Parts: sequence; C-alpha cells; structure tokens
Amino acid sequence: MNALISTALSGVILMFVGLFVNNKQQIKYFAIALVLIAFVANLLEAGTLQGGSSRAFFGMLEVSRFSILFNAVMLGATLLYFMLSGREFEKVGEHVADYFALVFFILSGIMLATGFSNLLMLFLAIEIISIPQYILAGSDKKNLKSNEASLKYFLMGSFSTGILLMGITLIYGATGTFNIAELALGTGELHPLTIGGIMLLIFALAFKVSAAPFHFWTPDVYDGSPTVFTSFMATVVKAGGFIAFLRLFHVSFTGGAISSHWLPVLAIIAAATLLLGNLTAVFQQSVKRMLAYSSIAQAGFMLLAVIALNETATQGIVLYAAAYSVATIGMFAVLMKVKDYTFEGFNGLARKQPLLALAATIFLFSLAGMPLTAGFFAKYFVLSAAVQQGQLLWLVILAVICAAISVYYYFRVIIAMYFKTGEPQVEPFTPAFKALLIATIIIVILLGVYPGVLLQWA
Amino acid sequence: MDWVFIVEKLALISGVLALSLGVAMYSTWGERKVAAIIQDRRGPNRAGFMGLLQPLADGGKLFFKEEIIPTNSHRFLFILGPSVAMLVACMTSAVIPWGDVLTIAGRQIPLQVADINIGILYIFGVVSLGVYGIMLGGWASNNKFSLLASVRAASQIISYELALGLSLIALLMFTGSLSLKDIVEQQRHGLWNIVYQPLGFIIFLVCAFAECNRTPFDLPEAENELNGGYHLEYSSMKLGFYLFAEYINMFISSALMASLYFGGYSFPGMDSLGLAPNLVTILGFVALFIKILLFLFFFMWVRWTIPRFRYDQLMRLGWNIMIPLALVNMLITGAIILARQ
Amino acid sequence: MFLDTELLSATTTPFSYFPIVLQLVAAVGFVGVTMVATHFLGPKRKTSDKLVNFESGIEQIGNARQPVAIKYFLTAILFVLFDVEVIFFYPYAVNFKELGWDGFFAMLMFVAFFMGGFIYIIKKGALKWED
Amino acid sequence: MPVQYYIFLSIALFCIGVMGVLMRRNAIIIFMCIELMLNAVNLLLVAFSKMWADAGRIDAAAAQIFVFFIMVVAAAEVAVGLAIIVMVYRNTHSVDINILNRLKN
Amino acid sequence: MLTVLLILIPLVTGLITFGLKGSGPKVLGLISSLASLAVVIGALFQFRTAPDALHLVAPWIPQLGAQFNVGLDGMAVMLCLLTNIAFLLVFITIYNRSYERASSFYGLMLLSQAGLIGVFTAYDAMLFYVFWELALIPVYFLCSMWGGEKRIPVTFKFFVYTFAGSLLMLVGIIYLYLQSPDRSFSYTTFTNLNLPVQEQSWLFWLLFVAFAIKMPIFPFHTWQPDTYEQSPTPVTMILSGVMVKMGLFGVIRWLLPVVPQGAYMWAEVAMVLSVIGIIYASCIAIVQTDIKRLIAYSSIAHVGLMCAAIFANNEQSLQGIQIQMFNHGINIIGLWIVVEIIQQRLNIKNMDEMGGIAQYAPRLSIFLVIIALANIALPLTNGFIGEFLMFSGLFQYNFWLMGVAGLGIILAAVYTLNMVQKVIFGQGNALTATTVDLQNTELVALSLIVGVILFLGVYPKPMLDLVGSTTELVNKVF
Repeated sequence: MNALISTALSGVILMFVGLFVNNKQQIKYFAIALVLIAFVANLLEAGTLQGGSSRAFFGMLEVSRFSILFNAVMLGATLLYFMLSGREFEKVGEHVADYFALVFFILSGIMLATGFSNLLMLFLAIEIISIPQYILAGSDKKNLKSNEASLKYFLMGSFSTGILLMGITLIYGATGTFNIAELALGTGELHPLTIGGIMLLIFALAFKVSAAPFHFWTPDVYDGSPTVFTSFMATVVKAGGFIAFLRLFHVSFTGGAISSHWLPVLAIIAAATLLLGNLTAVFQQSVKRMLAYSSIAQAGFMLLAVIALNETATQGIVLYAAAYSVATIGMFAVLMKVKDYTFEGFNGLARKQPLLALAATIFLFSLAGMPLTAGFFAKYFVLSAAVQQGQLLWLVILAVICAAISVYYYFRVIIAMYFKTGEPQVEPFTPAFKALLIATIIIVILLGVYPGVLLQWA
Repeated sequence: MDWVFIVEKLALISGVLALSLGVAMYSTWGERKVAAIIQDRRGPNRAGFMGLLQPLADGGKLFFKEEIIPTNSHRFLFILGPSVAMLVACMTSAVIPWGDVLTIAGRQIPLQVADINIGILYIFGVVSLGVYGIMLGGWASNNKFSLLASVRAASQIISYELALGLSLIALLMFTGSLSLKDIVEQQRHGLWNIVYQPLGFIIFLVCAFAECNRTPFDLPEAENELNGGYHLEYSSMKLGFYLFAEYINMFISSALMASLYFGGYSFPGMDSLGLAPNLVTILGFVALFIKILLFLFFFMWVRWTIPRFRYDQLMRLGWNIMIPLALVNMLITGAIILARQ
Repeated sequence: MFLDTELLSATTTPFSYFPIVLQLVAAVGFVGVTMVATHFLGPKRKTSDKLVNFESGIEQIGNARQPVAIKYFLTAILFVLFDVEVIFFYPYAVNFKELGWDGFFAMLMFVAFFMGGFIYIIKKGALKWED
Repeated sequence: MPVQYYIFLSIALFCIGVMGVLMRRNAIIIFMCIELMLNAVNLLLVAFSKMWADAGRIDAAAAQIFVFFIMVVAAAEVAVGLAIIVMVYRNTHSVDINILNRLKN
Repeated sequence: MLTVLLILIPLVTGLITFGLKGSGPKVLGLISSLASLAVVIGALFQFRTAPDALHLVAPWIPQLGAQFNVGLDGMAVMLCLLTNIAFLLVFITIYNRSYERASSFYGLMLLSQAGLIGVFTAYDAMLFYVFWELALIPVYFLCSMWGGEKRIPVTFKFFVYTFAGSLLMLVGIIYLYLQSPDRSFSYTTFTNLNLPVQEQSWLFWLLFVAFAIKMPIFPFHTWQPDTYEQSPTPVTMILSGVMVKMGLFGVIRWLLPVVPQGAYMWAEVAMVLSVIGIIYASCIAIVQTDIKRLIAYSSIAHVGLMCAAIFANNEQSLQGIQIQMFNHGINIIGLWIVVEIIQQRLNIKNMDEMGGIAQYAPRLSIFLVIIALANIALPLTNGFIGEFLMFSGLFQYNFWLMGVAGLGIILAAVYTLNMVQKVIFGQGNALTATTVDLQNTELVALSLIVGVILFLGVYPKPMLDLVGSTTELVNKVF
C-alpha cells in the first residue's frame, strides 16, 4: 500500500515539479529522493503486517512480505536506474520531469501487480504499466524509429489488452468472481469457458512479457525506443509483468486438474521463447538489439518459474528480477556511454576505458549466468524450481542448452572489448558515474556470492 | 404485444415530433420578431397576420429550392450530416415528461414517451451524437470554411459538455435519481430545484447555449468570418435541417432546464386546486409550455443583446471557469447535504 | 464486497426502451422521407461552376482536407480523458446519500486528482489559444 | 433474452475486432478494431453480470464496475494512441503500418 | 583453516595484482605461489597428524542449504600440491619474460589458481560448481588475450564446450539436491542418496559429460588440440597439467560415490570411449609435425587411459590413476616448459624445422629426454608406477581392453621418441644453431621437475600413502 501510494503520488508530484522547476539536474535529484522515500515507505510497511499480510481496497489488494520484498527489489532497481541513467533523460527531450513521472506511474502499476487479489486489479496493473510505456517509447518525437516503436508497441499492447480482458471475462462468466483466491476454489470441475479464459490470459500475458510466439514486437520496440527507456522497459517493467503472471497462476490456477490444461501450453511457450530468443540474438549486429533479444531469452527463463509454481520459483523470481534488472540496467548504462551500438563499436574498449569494460563484462557474466555473479543463482533457482516440478526435465535441459548458446552472444561483446583492437567512441562521464558503476558491480557480485542477502526476506 | 399501447405511444411520439417541429418553425418567426423589437423594427409582417405565415413560406421555399452537392464533396456524408443532426434533435425529446398522467377510457397514459431510469444519461448520450452531424457536414463539404467551422464546433461542444455534465452532478446528489420523471415529481412536492441549485443552473444554462451553438457562442456559423460555417455549402432542405435542428435543440434544452430546475410540468399549488386529474395534467402541460416559451424568449433575447465571444475566450470560459465552478458547486452541495442529514 | 444488487434490481426492463425505438423509427422515417422528397421536388439545373466549392468567389485553391491545428485535437483528447472522469461522478451522485461522509471524502480525493490533472494541463498550456 | 445471445454476439464482435487487427493495415482502423474488442468485452461483462445476479450472487455488480474501469482505461489508451498516431502521421504523412518497417533492418 | 588459506592466498594476491605495475605482478605472483606451496606443504603435514582440522564448514546460503564446506583428503592434498607446484614452476619459468599488460596476466593466473584449489577442496556441490566455473573464466581470458593467431574462435569454442558441459552438471546437481532429504548440497548427503538405478543412469550422463569435456575424452575432445596450440604456453601448462585433472578429480570425488550404480551401468561405455580416445589420439599424435599439437594429443591419450582406469573399478586402478594425475601433471608441465623455451628461443612450432638442438643446448636436451621418458612411463620414472597400477587394474577388469589400451603405451613411445629425435637430434640448421641453452630460472624449474620425476620414480610410497584413504573411501561406496 505504502509503496503504491507513494509511487503514484510521486508521479503526480513530479508532473507538477516539471512545471515549476527548470533545472534538469534538480529534477533528477528530486526523483531519486522520491524513489528513496517510496523504498523506505515500502519497507516500513513490513513492520505493520499482521498475520503475514494485510488487505486494502476492499480486499482487492493484498500486501504480504513477499510483495513488499518484490516492491523493494523493483524500487531498488529503479533507484539504481535513475542514478546510473538519470542524466540520459535530458538527452531524450524537453519534458524530463514528465518522463520521470511516467516511470513512477509504471512503478505504481508494478506495485499493484505484486499484490493484486482481484482480476480487476490485475487489469489495472497491466494497463498502468503499459500505457506510460507507449509514451516513453515514442518520447523522441522527431525520430522516426521512436515513432514507429511507439505505434507498434501501442497497437500490439492494446490488442493484447483486449485479449486479456476477454480472458478475464470468460473466467468470470464461468465462475462468477474476479477474486483470484475464490477462483482457485472452483477448480473441481472445469467449465469450458474457464479453459478458454485461461488460454486467452496466457496469450495476453505472454504478449506483455514478450514470450514467443508473441514476442515479435519486442526487438523493434526496444530498438526504436530511446535507449534510456529501453533499459527500463527491458528490466523493471518486464519483471513487473512476470510477477503479475506468477501471482495469478500461483494463487488461482494451481492444482492438478487445472494445471494439466495450461502447463503444456506454457511449457511450449517457454521452450519457444528460449529457443527463439537465444537463436535470434546470435545473429544481431547491434548490441542494443542483441540485448532486446536477450531479454526475450531471459523471459523464457523467468517463464520457467511461472510454470514451476513452487516455493523455489517465487524465491527464484525475486532473485531473477533483481539480478536481471541490475545487470541489464548496468549494461545499458555502459551502452549509452558508447556512441556506436554495433559490436564493432565496442572493439578495444578495455584498453581505453577499463572500468566500463570491466563493468560490462561483469554484467554480461551475470546475464549469462556465470557463477559468482547474481545471474547464476537466479538461473539456478528457476532451473531448480523447474526440476522440482517434476514433469519438465526436457525443458530444463533445453534451457541449459540455451544458456550455453547465450554465452555466445554475450561473449561477443566481451571479445570485442578485450580481444579486439579499435578506437571506440566513448562519451565522457563523471566520477560519480564511475563510483556508481563500481557499486553496481559490487551488488552484482555480492548477490552472486551471497544471495542470502536477498533471499532471507523471501 | 399490446397494440393499444403501441398506438398510444405512436400518437404521443407524433405529437411530440409535431410539437418540436412546430415550435421550431415558429421560433424562427419569434426570433425575427424579438430581433425587430429589440432593434426597434417591425419584423416579418407581410405573410399573414403579423407575418404569422412567414415560417410556412420559408419552409415551402426550402422544399422547392435546388439541391446542390459540390462535386468535390463526399456525397454520402454530405447527405448524412444534416440527417444525423435532425435525427438527433428528434430523439432527445423521448425522455422528457411533458405532463403527468392522462386517464382516457380507463387507461393511464403518461405524457412521456419513455420513462427510463437513466433519462439524463440518455439525453447526454444522444446530444453528444449531435456533434457528428456538424462534423460530417463540415468535413464532407470539402470547403475550408466549413471544415474550420466544424472543427471549431466539435471543440466547443465537447468542451462545454464537460461542464454540462459536471453541473448536473450536484443536482443528482439530492434527487438521487437519473429519471426525469422522478426529478419532476420531487419538485412537485417540494421547492423547485433552482432554489437549491442557483449556481448549477447558471452553469447549465451557459453550457446549454454553447451546446446549441447559440450566440454568444455561435462561432461555428460565425457568418462574418466563416461565411456561414459548417452549412456553407448546403442548400434546400438540407440547410433547413441544420437550421431546424438548432431550433429543436433549443426547444428541448428549454424543456430540460424547465424540468430539471423549474419544476417541469408542476406549478405551485397544482395539487390543491381540487380539479379533475386530467384537467390538472393539461394545466401542467400548459405550465411547462409557458416555462419553455420563456426560456426560448431568453435565448433570443440573449442573441440580440450579447456579442459573439472570441474563440480563445470561449474556450477559457468553458475550461478555466465553468469546469472548476461546477466542481466547487458539487462539493459545496455535497457538504451541505451531508451536514444537514 | 461493497456492492450489492441494488444497481441491478432497478425497475427498468429492456421493454422500457421500446418507445424509444418507436420514436427512432418515426424520426428516421421523417428524415428519410423529407430528404427524398426534397431531392425530387427541387429543380435541377446544375452547371460545373455551381458545383464548385465556395471560396468567397475566387477559385478554389488546394484541397480543404488538410490537417488542422493540433490544438483542436488536443482538446478532443482532453475531453475524452476528463469525460470518463465525469462519468465516475454519476454513480457516486446517485448513491451519494447512502455513502455518507466516507464517500464524500473518497470523492474529494477523486476531485483532487481531477483538479490535479486539470491544473497540470492548464499550466502546460494545453488550452492556450492565443499564440 | 437468454444470456447465450449476448455471449454469441460479444464473441462475434470480438472476433471481428481480432480479424480487423490482424488483417487491416491502416493504423486507425486497427485501433478502432481494438476498441471494438474492448466493447465486446464490456457487453459480455454486463451480460454475465446480469446472469450471475439472476443466479443470486450478491456481488454480481462488480462486473459492471469492471466495465467502468475498462472504459476509463480505454479512454486513456485512446488519448495516448491517438496522440501517437497523430505524431506518426505528422512525421510520415501516412498511417499505413506497412511503411513502418525501418526497424526491421 | 589452512584449506581456506589455500584458496585465499591466490585469490587475494590475484586481485591485488590487477592494480600493480612494472615488475610488481611477477614478483607478487612468485611470492604468492611460494606462499601457497608452503601452505600446501603445511597442509600435507597436518593431513598426517590431524586431518579433521583441514575441514571447515561455514554457513553460506542457508535458504538453499548450501554451505561453505571445504576440506582436504589425500587426493585433494595431492592435487593442491600439484597445482601449487605447477603455478610455481610456471611463474619461475616465465620470470624473465615480459608480457603485455602483465598485471592482468598474473592476476588472472592467480585467480585461476584460486579456482582450481577451490574445485579440489570443495565438499559442497554448489561450492564445487562455483569454483569449477571460476577456474574456467580466467583461463578463457588468458587464452583469448595472449594466445596465438586464431585465439578468439578457438578459445571461445573451448569456453562454450566446457560451459555447456558444466551447465548440464548443474542440472544434475539440482536434481540431486532436490532428492536430498535435508535439502543440502553437502558431499555426505549426496553420497548417501542411494537413488534408484534408473535415475542414476541418466544422472550419470549429466555429470559425466561435464567431466568428460574437461578431461577431455573422445568424442568431447575436439576443443583441446586447438586450444593448446593457440594458448600462451604458461596457460597451456596449467590447462594440461592441472585443469585436465579437474575432470578426473570430479569423476572420482563426485561421480563415482554419488551415482555408483549409474557409473557401474555405463562403465563399459565410458571405458570404450576412453580407449578409443587413446588409440585415436595416439595415432594422430604420430603424424603431427606441430610440437604443441603433438603434446596436446599425447595428453588426450594419457587422460584417456586414466579415465578408463577409473571405471575399471578396483583398488589398483584407482590408486594408479590418482598418483598418475600428479605425475602426468608434472611430466606434461615439464614438456611444455621445454616447448616454451624452444619457442621462445626459435619462435617455431614445426618439428621438421628443428633438429640438432642437442649440440647447441645440451642441458635442455638432457632434461627433455628425461621428461620424455617419464612421459612414456619408463621404469624408475614417476610415470611408471601409475601406469603399472592402472594397467593391472584394467587387466583385472577386462583383458582385451587392457590390451588395446596397452597399444597406447607403445604408440606413446613411438611419438614421444620421434619427437625427441626430431627436436634435439638429427641435423641442425641455421636457426637451431642460434639456440641458447637454459638460463637460471629455467634451470631451476626444470631441475625441480626432473627431481620430482626421479624421486617419485624411485620412491612412490609417500604418494601411495597419501591417496590411500581416498581410494578406500571410493572403493567402499562404489
């Protein structure tokens, strides 16, 4: 609740701040302060929980330890994002405060997604997450690529919203309730409408989290959007989508009779996502596009958690969200300092900017799931959850093979940076940025060496 | 199916439509007479006594004029525009209670076409379709003036629709019903709503002017800058439809204002006259009609008194003044009602 | 749940709308007949000059259907946004007395957000016409 | 009227919307088809609400509230969507989504 | 405590080294490896007196049940000793070389040392996996940054191969973990699982592929010759001398005790693969003209023999393979040092261009001959006792298999002696005439190696004692 309210209010406040404050640096600091406030407010709520969770909005929102933890991860990632990439906001356009405000609105949608207990709230959460993104994608108004990304994202996004709504409606028609806990009770005999509804829900949510075969918008949108927003969309937002996915299925659609219907579908989607994401990423020439496809591939891994639906999976998704977000945000921060987004643009970076290269290497290690980086335990947990599930060993093996493939394209960047020679063009950066980069590296390694830091709260 | 019911409703509908058209026709006469009086002229006086046959002559002329559809225009939409405008104007009257119940041959006949529990929403719904008539006409003409006028009209109408909707909220707060019949009946047994809602009424009134494209908000037709605005290319009965629709809208908004704020068909002491119910009903209808005529006169009076607004003034009035005012009105009303409970 | 079936149990049935359908039929009939009638009644002496768009007597220049000022468009979008907010007031107003002060404060918050957006667009100059 | 009629009607509308989205190339038309989908859902929700109310569920009005929210969100989407389409139109003078393939290469 | 120190010394010095300049890295590297060697010798003594003190269990990820569980048994002590000797030798040998970006070079070397020690000491599967990868990554960077012409694709292939293998191992570990009653990764839990045969049989492959790639045995070996050829020689020494042992160690430590029945089921397949590898690699080695590739293939052959011996499943072979791990490490490092010296002097790899070096660099030639003889396991060299034990183990298992594997010995003699003949004997040429004989640091390194070769060849008992306990343990479970 606190997190939701504070992020939503922060968005409104920032919109107004933009009207009265012209100094873009100040706006950035203000936004950072607001995230901090939201972060603290969110944590403070943990102390007030009685009996594990509390409810708000007539029981339509449930705040639990888990949701608070996930919120904290998301807010923390956003904090990092603001600090690392906040200055890039200025380069996109004039309305810096509005961009920040939109990010806050997306955050409030995510806060809703972590705790919804009513399909209405799910719908609202997904939409609050989506709509600001359409704007952010198109924020570079004069750039045709940005325009196109925005339009494409908008059309695809609202289309999937329609599908989502139809799914919800069909389920309502069969069960007469929007409450996700009540839905779970009616799993004894399955109405055909329910099955249809679940399928539509899966398609819609797969759309939102860019799982294959509903992923085709992702690379174009990520590529076309201003890089600074791609960074946010590919990380925090995607994790938010997954938490909604996970929560819905975890609460409503578990159990033998019902899961036997959606499990194969979701498993195939996950397999397709893994394969397509990884194989296509191999052939990309631009690092930004590679990261877009890699985000699809990573979505495949996160889908494993959704399929597995057990204790390990929930822990895993927290860890995955954190690891993936931090590493990708960091990677994008490095990317934005390199003027040329092709792989060649990274040639010889290690000699010219050892710190940038080191940071990128660590982040890419984390994305590839190398041990001692956060990504390793993230992958470990989702794989573990999937193995635990019992029926999906083939998927796990596939995931592992895909992880090996992913090394190929992640290491292309590393190879370019360290083993090739070139004259990379790098934008200047401040000592503060340097310090933050180092801090991010430390976070990644800390989570990789000692994931208990995060898991002890889960 | 009850055939008598259908016949009864059809009769009522024809009556209402005929009334609307009749009033609209004579409003043109009234308009010219009022203008004449205000400008110290005679006004129409050739056709019949005091020019009373003038509207008939005008109507006949429109019927027999040549119909011109510019070659550049979109033919279908060009015809659709005025049709929509007229259709919408004819549809609004369906939920207005013209009077109480008449008892004929033991049948209770309410003088209202349809008593639905969302009457006000119905009116809003239908009225907001009215803008399509103007938009279609303006766009289909393929004339720069028309297009500009229609865009202006759309912008103006939707802007004032907001304030219009908001101003009614306060009224609904203490009527607790969206049915016009209920609202009128409540006023019959108590004070008229104008007593409680003076501010709301004023906002409603202003917005009604804007919605009907009446002076001082008649920018869509602003003849001296846009050559007649959105119906510049129209002739014959299509032009007539646009003009008629405007007058019908005026008539209906008058009826609406009378019903919402001035007791509709009720008048003070109507239940203590001791007359036959049917007679009371007829008296009530007369009372409503008088109120409507007064409003119509007011419309005309304003037209010949206040100059046209500039477009930015119009928009600023609508957005910056009317909307906040309506919100404030709503909050104050709410607080007072709750405090008195 | 905070809702009850009161909203649904109102007396209106689909049949209540039947007279409206009748009126629609009547109105469409009237409009249609009049349109057709005038089409046949009037004289037809068309010349190409007569069928050209009127531009104050000079020859037509270009097509009229060009993009209009973005301001109009902005107004339309703002209308859509604010109008749906207005819609929310209606159920509230109808149930206002039952909801009491709690409802009032909730609505006060809603109005605050409404005004927030409102002030924002005004400050942003979305409704500035004199530039 | 039986609820099935409403279901069939809504599903039909929904399918028309989906087909439109998949087959048309004009951004505005696609957009309208999406709106059609949403409205089909609205209709269906109201029908289901009535159905469950008749079946005695006391919270069946929730579905109608849902419709309200859909309308609001749809309005927000319309605002954003139209703005985007206008932006694209101003830059490319077209709303055909086929010409939007710069990102493919 | 000593165990942790073993890991910490290279780790910390490695990280420090990245920040050093000038001759700092090589001095620190040398100091660090000397210190490590001292510690491992200390551990050796402690292993004799109080082996339990070498174990350390600390909480790591309680949510997962993973612990920081390290310890040393006989085999591990031996391998740590090998590792530390190997690194010391490498550092000594290259002390006079200057590398571009030396700080990174030494830093990465030390990090890989830490990873290797970690692999050998981990008693927790998760920890084992982490170190397994940690040992790989620095080596990858070393090869790619300082390697030969085609280094980038070649080392990348190497990396992907091993990474894919270890990911499969990870799946296996996860599965085992989920089967464990107390949700832990600890070695004791894993060895007491007693899974059904069916599960063991596929788990075997999940784990075995990772180890097989690392060793490498046929048909997982294709990355190896290229990598050995393209890597900088110091790295090749580590790769062939120590890292190869990771795979063997993994099989003995983790595979056999954890899925004994699986191993039993597939033993023949594994052995046949190994033996095919021996013959195949030996045959290719014979026709090689590139000295580095020759040694690489020879390594495959030797490792194939060791792998076959593991699955022979008896005491002799297990003992044999363990001491052979050490000895093979020492021998092959010796060979690489010689190659490194020749290459540094002459900058050629093709043996046909060499010849007659004995005349110009007699000391070098003597060392090469001794090491080569050890490589073909002549009696009185260290290689003999190991191979003897392994063959006797294989003999007990299956005579024909032993026979075929024995063919490998003969082939080994052929190509090794052929190499010696081509390199140091025969006609000299203008190039080889310029060969400078051993210099002080090289002399130290090679003397050390030859000392070990001869000492263990004559008196292998300490080694056998050291590995006895492990053999017993494995035998008991297997």
